[in-house]
Amino acid sequence: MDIKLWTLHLLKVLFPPQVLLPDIVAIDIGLTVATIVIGAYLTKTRKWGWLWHEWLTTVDHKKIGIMYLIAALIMLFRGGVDALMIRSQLIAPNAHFMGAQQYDEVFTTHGTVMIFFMAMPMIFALFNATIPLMIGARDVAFPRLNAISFWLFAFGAILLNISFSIGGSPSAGWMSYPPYSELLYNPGVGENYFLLSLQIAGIGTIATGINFLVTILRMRAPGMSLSKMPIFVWASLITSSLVLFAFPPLTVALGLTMLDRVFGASFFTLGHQGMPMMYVNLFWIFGHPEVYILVMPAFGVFSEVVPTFSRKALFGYEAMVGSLLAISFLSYGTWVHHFFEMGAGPTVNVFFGLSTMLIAIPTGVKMFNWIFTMWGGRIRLTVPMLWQLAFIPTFVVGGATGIMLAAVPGDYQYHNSYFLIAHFHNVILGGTVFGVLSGMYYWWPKMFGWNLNQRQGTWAFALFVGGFWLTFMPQYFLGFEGMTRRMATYPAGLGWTALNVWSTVGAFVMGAGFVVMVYNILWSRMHPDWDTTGDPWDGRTLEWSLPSPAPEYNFARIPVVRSRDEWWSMKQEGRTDEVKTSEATVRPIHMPRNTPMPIMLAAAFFVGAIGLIFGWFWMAILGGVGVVAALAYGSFADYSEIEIDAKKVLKTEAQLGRVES
Amino acid sequence: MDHEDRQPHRIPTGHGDEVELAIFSPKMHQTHFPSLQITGYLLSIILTLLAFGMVAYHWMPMASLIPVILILAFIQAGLQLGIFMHLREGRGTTWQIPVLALAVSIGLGIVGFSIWIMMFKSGVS
Amino acid sequence: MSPKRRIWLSGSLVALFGVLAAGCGSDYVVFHPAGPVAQSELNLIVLSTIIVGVVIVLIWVLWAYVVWRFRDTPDNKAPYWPNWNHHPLLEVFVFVFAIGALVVVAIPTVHKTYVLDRIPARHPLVIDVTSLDYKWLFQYPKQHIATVNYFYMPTNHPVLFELTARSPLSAFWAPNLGGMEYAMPNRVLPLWLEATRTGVFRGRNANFTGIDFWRMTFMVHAVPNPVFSRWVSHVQAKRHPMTRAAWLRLLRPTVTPPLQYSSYPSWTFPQRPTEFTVKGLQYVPTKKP
Amino acid sequence: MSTTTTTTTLPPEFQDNLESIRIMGFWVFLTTDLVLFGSLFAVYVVFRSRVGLGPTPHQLFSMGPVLTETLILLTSSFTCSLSLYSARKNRVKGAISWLVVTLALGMSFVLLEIREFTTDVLNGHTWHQSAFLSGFFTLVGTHGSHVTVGIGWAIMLAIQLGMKGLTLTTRRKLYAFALYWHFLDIVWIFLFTVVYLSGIA
Ligand code: HEA
Ligand code: HEA
Ligand code: CUA
Ligand SMILES: [Cu+2]
Repeated sequence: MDIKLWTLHLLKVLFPPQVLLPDIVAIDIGLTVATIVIGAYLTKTRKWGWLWHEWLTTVDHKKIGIMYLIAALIMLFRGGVDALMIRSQLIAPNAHFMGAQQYDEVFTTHGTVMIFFMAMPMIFALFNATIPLMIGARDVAFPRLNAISFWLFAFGAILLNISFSIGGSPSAGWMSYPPYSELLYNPGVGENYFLLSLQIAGIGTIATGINFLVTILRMRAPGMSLSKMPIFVWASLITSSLVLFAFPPLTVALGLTMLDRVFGASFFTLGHQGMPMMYVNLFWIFGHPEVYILVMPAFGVFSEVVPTFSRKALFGYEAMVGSLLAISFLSYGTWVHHFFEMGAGPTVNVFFGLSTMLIAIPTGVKMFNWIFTMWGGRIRLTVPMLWQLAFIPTFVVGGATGIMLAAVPGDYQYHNSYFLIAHFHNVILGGTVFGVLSGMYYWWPKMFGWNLNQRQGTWAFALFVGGFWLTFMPQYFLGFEGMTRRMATYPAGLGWTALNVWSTVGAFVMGAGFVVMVYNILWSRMHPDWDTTGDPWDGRTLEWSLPSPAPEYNFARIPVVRSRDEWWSMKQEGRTDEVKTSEATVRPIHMPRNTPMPIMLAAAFFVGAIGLIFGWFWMAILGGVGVVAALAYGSFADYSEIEIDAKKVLKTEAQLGRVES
Repeated sequence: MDHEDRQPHRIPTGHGDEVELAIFSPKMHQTHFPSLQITGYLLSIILTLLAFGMVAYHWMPMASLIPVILILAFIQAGLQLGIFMHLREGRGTTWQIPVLALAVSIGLGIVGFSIWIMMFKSGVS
Repeated sequence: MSPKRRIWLSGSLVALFGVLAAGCGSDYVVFHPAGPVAQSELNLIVLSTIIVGVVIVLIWVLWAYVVWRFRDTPDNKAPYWPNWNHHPLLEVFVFVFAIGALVVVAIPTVHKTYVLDRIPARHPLVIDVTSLDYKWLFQYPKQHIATVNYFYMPTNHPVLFELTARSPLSAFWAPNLGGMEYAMPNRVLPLWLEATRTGVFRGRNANFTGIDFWRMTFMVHAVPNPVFSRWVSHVQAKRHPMTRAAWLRLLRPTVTPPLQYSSYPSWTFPQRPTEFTVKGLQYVPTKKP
Repeated sequence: MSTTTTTTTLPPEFQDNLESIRIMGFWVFLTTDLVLFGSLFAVYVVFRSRVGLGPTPHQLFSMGPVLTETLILLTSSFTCSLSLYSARKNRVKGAISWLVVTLALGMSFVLLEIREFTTDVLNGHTWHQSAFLSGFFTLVGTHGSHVTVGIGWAIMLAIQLGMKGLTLTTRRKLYAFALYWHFLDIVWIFLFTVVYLSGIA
């Protein structure tokens, strides 16, 4: 009865006790039902072909941007549910809402999902949706690689998200320090899921970094010299360069841990003179630039939103660019502030403490410049602008507490306490999340062709921001009361309860804000307010010179750029006809052809990763062969293109009313 | 991806960086005999053997040995970059030069700072 | 929501937390130092809070004023300068302002970091601390006694803790006495603290190590010197020595009540700060290349 | 605004804007790979003295085979540059033959390295034994696997050159491959210096 034993064993590996908790089983059933319903719907309406040809194999940056956005919103929901579970557990002392093991899994997934699978794709959604339009290009430099990036991210996200129902979730925290994450202390497959999902998504992220760096450096429209680029493009360029050099150390840190766990090496182990601190070091060489990767695109968004809704030029363009460069440069040299407590000695700590503080200068320059941009303008309180307005007072608090953390002896008391938790939610939500949401509302009409309802958007905004303050301000004080992070629960009598109650209430208010936001999107989809002008906000940069959504090839005629806010100048100087095509100037356009190679490559990575996670080496090899096969196929297929002939271009443009008579 | 772009000799107008960043304008070299390559090869062999000899036959006091062989390695890397990798070839602006410089400084920074940080302080009785 | 209401709202929130914090009961461990290290850290915390408070208030006021003054209403009389985008003086002011604020925080930071690192010359009491899975082991190399999850220390006498771990990376934190330091495997790290008043203080592991991490606490009893000596002789006389079996029990991942041992084998703590490794139960020295 | 001067000396892979952009993308990829190796070097140098109860670098390394490996790799770098040189002179045959020579040298390099590793492992020095050995095998092994990938790539490239001749695309691919191969040579120079030479010094 070999087969039977083997099957039993397999079932036990795939479904260990911790994935058989009633709530997880309920979620599993829900997901299965949802999958079946969606599948049935697609079959009934015969939309499989549409899905495959229009989306799964697409290399169009605009569609990839939309897919990133949808995935990011789903992940915000997932991470948000985790957050609400955390807060529910912490509302009262000695709570048993979840067991300790499950709590550990929940905060680990919360952190990992939010950083890697919510914030990063949200940023890439904005990059994809806007960068080529803003620089006057027809696509990114490497469209196929762009699709590969997306699918690697998507399969990485799937990998992390199936862990809770198959085999068990990671539970070592989002930075997963060894030796706790080593086999000796963490024998399940959860940690392997963590390592491999981040590794796969990380490869995709590096590829995105390369792609946008080259796109921005090489594909700008004629005349758009570096000093005429919109600030969001600058922010994206610098973010891409940070990605390039921050992710390889993460790749190494994760890879070495995997070698320890799966192949018996001794890098960070307790025995054999392993050195766990080296992991910590490598992780933060990545981790600190990472937090600026998260926030710089938001800075870029704000630098577009503020001038648009103040109807005024950006204050101090050069200083804005210079400060972005300075922040990115400095951010490589501050990572030790995450482990001042490791005993590296006062000189090391002082060096990194001071380098951290220096970042306040360029950041402060930006804060003041945004305010000065509004000075002498006319501020319209649209939803994107509201998010920006909430950002300034929020982020300054988070940044200021960052400076407190950088004061080394102070950090000896704050480290790993709720003060730290409050700091980083303060900057991540106040900076990154407010920023990407601002950007989402700002570019939504450009991406989809219809506007989001403003009144509902304002409600979502108010609930989210109000809930934010209520959630995270008490946590600073919890830190001073000695509450450390990652406590599955806490005893009564330490005075922690009252503040925790406030914090939990706030989290649910934020949850309500998120629900309103989703309602806002669905309602606006059902009652579309079409954007027929292509320029709903009276914008300043080139993307607003295009119809919403932009045609497949973006620009029928590549504009020649003369000034910083080119579209604004065109409107001011009455040159708007420059974006129109005519029979005389129209040319056939070459666009890259859709290809199934990216999704197949990513699927092969996925299969290989499953093999490594469960230690089924035949499967890992199978995945490896798949990867090589997909790459070889891609190499021989080269970059195939389709030609959109001039007549068709002219027809499309005529329908959009963009042909000169 | 424009049609006009596919035709040689009709390179479209640049975006203007070429003026701002003239120091990064490309240099192409073309010779009739691969003399440059051969020189590079010979030099790299010599440098390798030199470093090896220093270590194997103790031509140097220990203290200065490691810095010297490291310097030799950097020289050799420079040769590879300049001669074999045509570092200064490109079109428009040779962006690879600043990007590479950034990468090299970050790579060296990671190594150097890691050593410094991981020395720890002493002070245990 | 109108900007005015938002200002009002955030203002009242701040006031609310002010009230919450002003009580400042004994719960705020960081605000109630019991020794020079914690005191000096608190001073820096207060100073940096004031400085960043000034920055925060300045930005908030400026922000609120601008949003109100330049709002887009038809009857707004404020000037409209669509092309105003440079002002050298303002830009210089921002720089100077930020640098000035930073210098005020930076100078004491540098100073204190060095001072706190220097162990006072008076012969400190040495306590060897090992973080084990979900418990803390304290060993007194001079007195040869060992305790679990609690320890006594004399007041007005510096104590040198030597921290290591036979468990995942942990952090030793007794907030009333001073800030934390990691206890890590394969390395012994020094940390000195001192109590200037008597009392029983709570300490805990501040770095996540697993499911029972949140229960990994210890108690610090700061007592006058004579009481300390009496306690030491009591433990020496009345308790059992730590045997191999007891050590094995300690290594198991469990939470235990406080324990005491009259003595312990020397191989239960590494005899050198570096260049050792675990082999079976013991610490052994490694080769030097 | 300005226009780039068009010179006829521009090699074909740069005359096409898109292909030149792809070359630039490959350069950027190499810089990230450089930082990856930088991180591995950092791990190695920090772990160098953490030999636990295993062998020290001095006890482990033998110089003879390593010097041979180095000379082989240097030579392959040279032949690789000749392949590119031939391509620029529009000699397909020359390009392919020099590529095949490069490939053969690469293979012998990998084989020698595998032999070195097997000897160590058979002597009981697996990477389980100490942090130093983990760092050593991983750093050198990562370079070795890069070379292996390069060999696979070179094979496909040779086939494509044979099938399609010197088109814009195959020229660009050959140039990118040459960049990759020389880059690996640079990494090896540092491996040779930092790992082996300073290990026995
Ligand atoms: C978007 C993400 C983001 C951003 C932008 C920041 C920004 C900053 N962070 Fe934060 N940080 C995180 C995300 C972020 N951080 C995360 C996720 C962690 C914890 C991870 C974990 O452990 O899980 C963390 C942890 C963290 C620590 C480690 C604490 C510890 O573990 O003990 C420190 C210590 O120095 C720190 C400092 C700073 C500083 C000085 C800034 C500065 O950049 C802030 C600069 C901004 C301002 C200062 C405001 C504006 C400036 C002015 C108005 C000018 C004048 C101001 C002054 C002179 C004060 N952060
Ligand atoms: C981008 C990053 C990001 C974001 C946006 C958030 C958002 C939130 N975080 Fe998160 N957090 C992290 C990154 C982030 N966090 C990280 C990195 C950690 C460290 C993890 C670690 O220690 O390893 C952490 C840890 C962390 C902790 C500490 C846990 C611990 O140490 O024990 C807490 C506790 O309060 C918390 C709370 C919250 C809350 C309330 C939100 C809110 O903003 C969430 C907003 C809520 C929603 C968006 C809800 C949406 C969903 C619904 C409305 C669903 C309702 C419907 C049903 C239930 C069916 N977070
Ligand atoms: Cu984040 Cu350093
Ligand atoms: Cu940081």
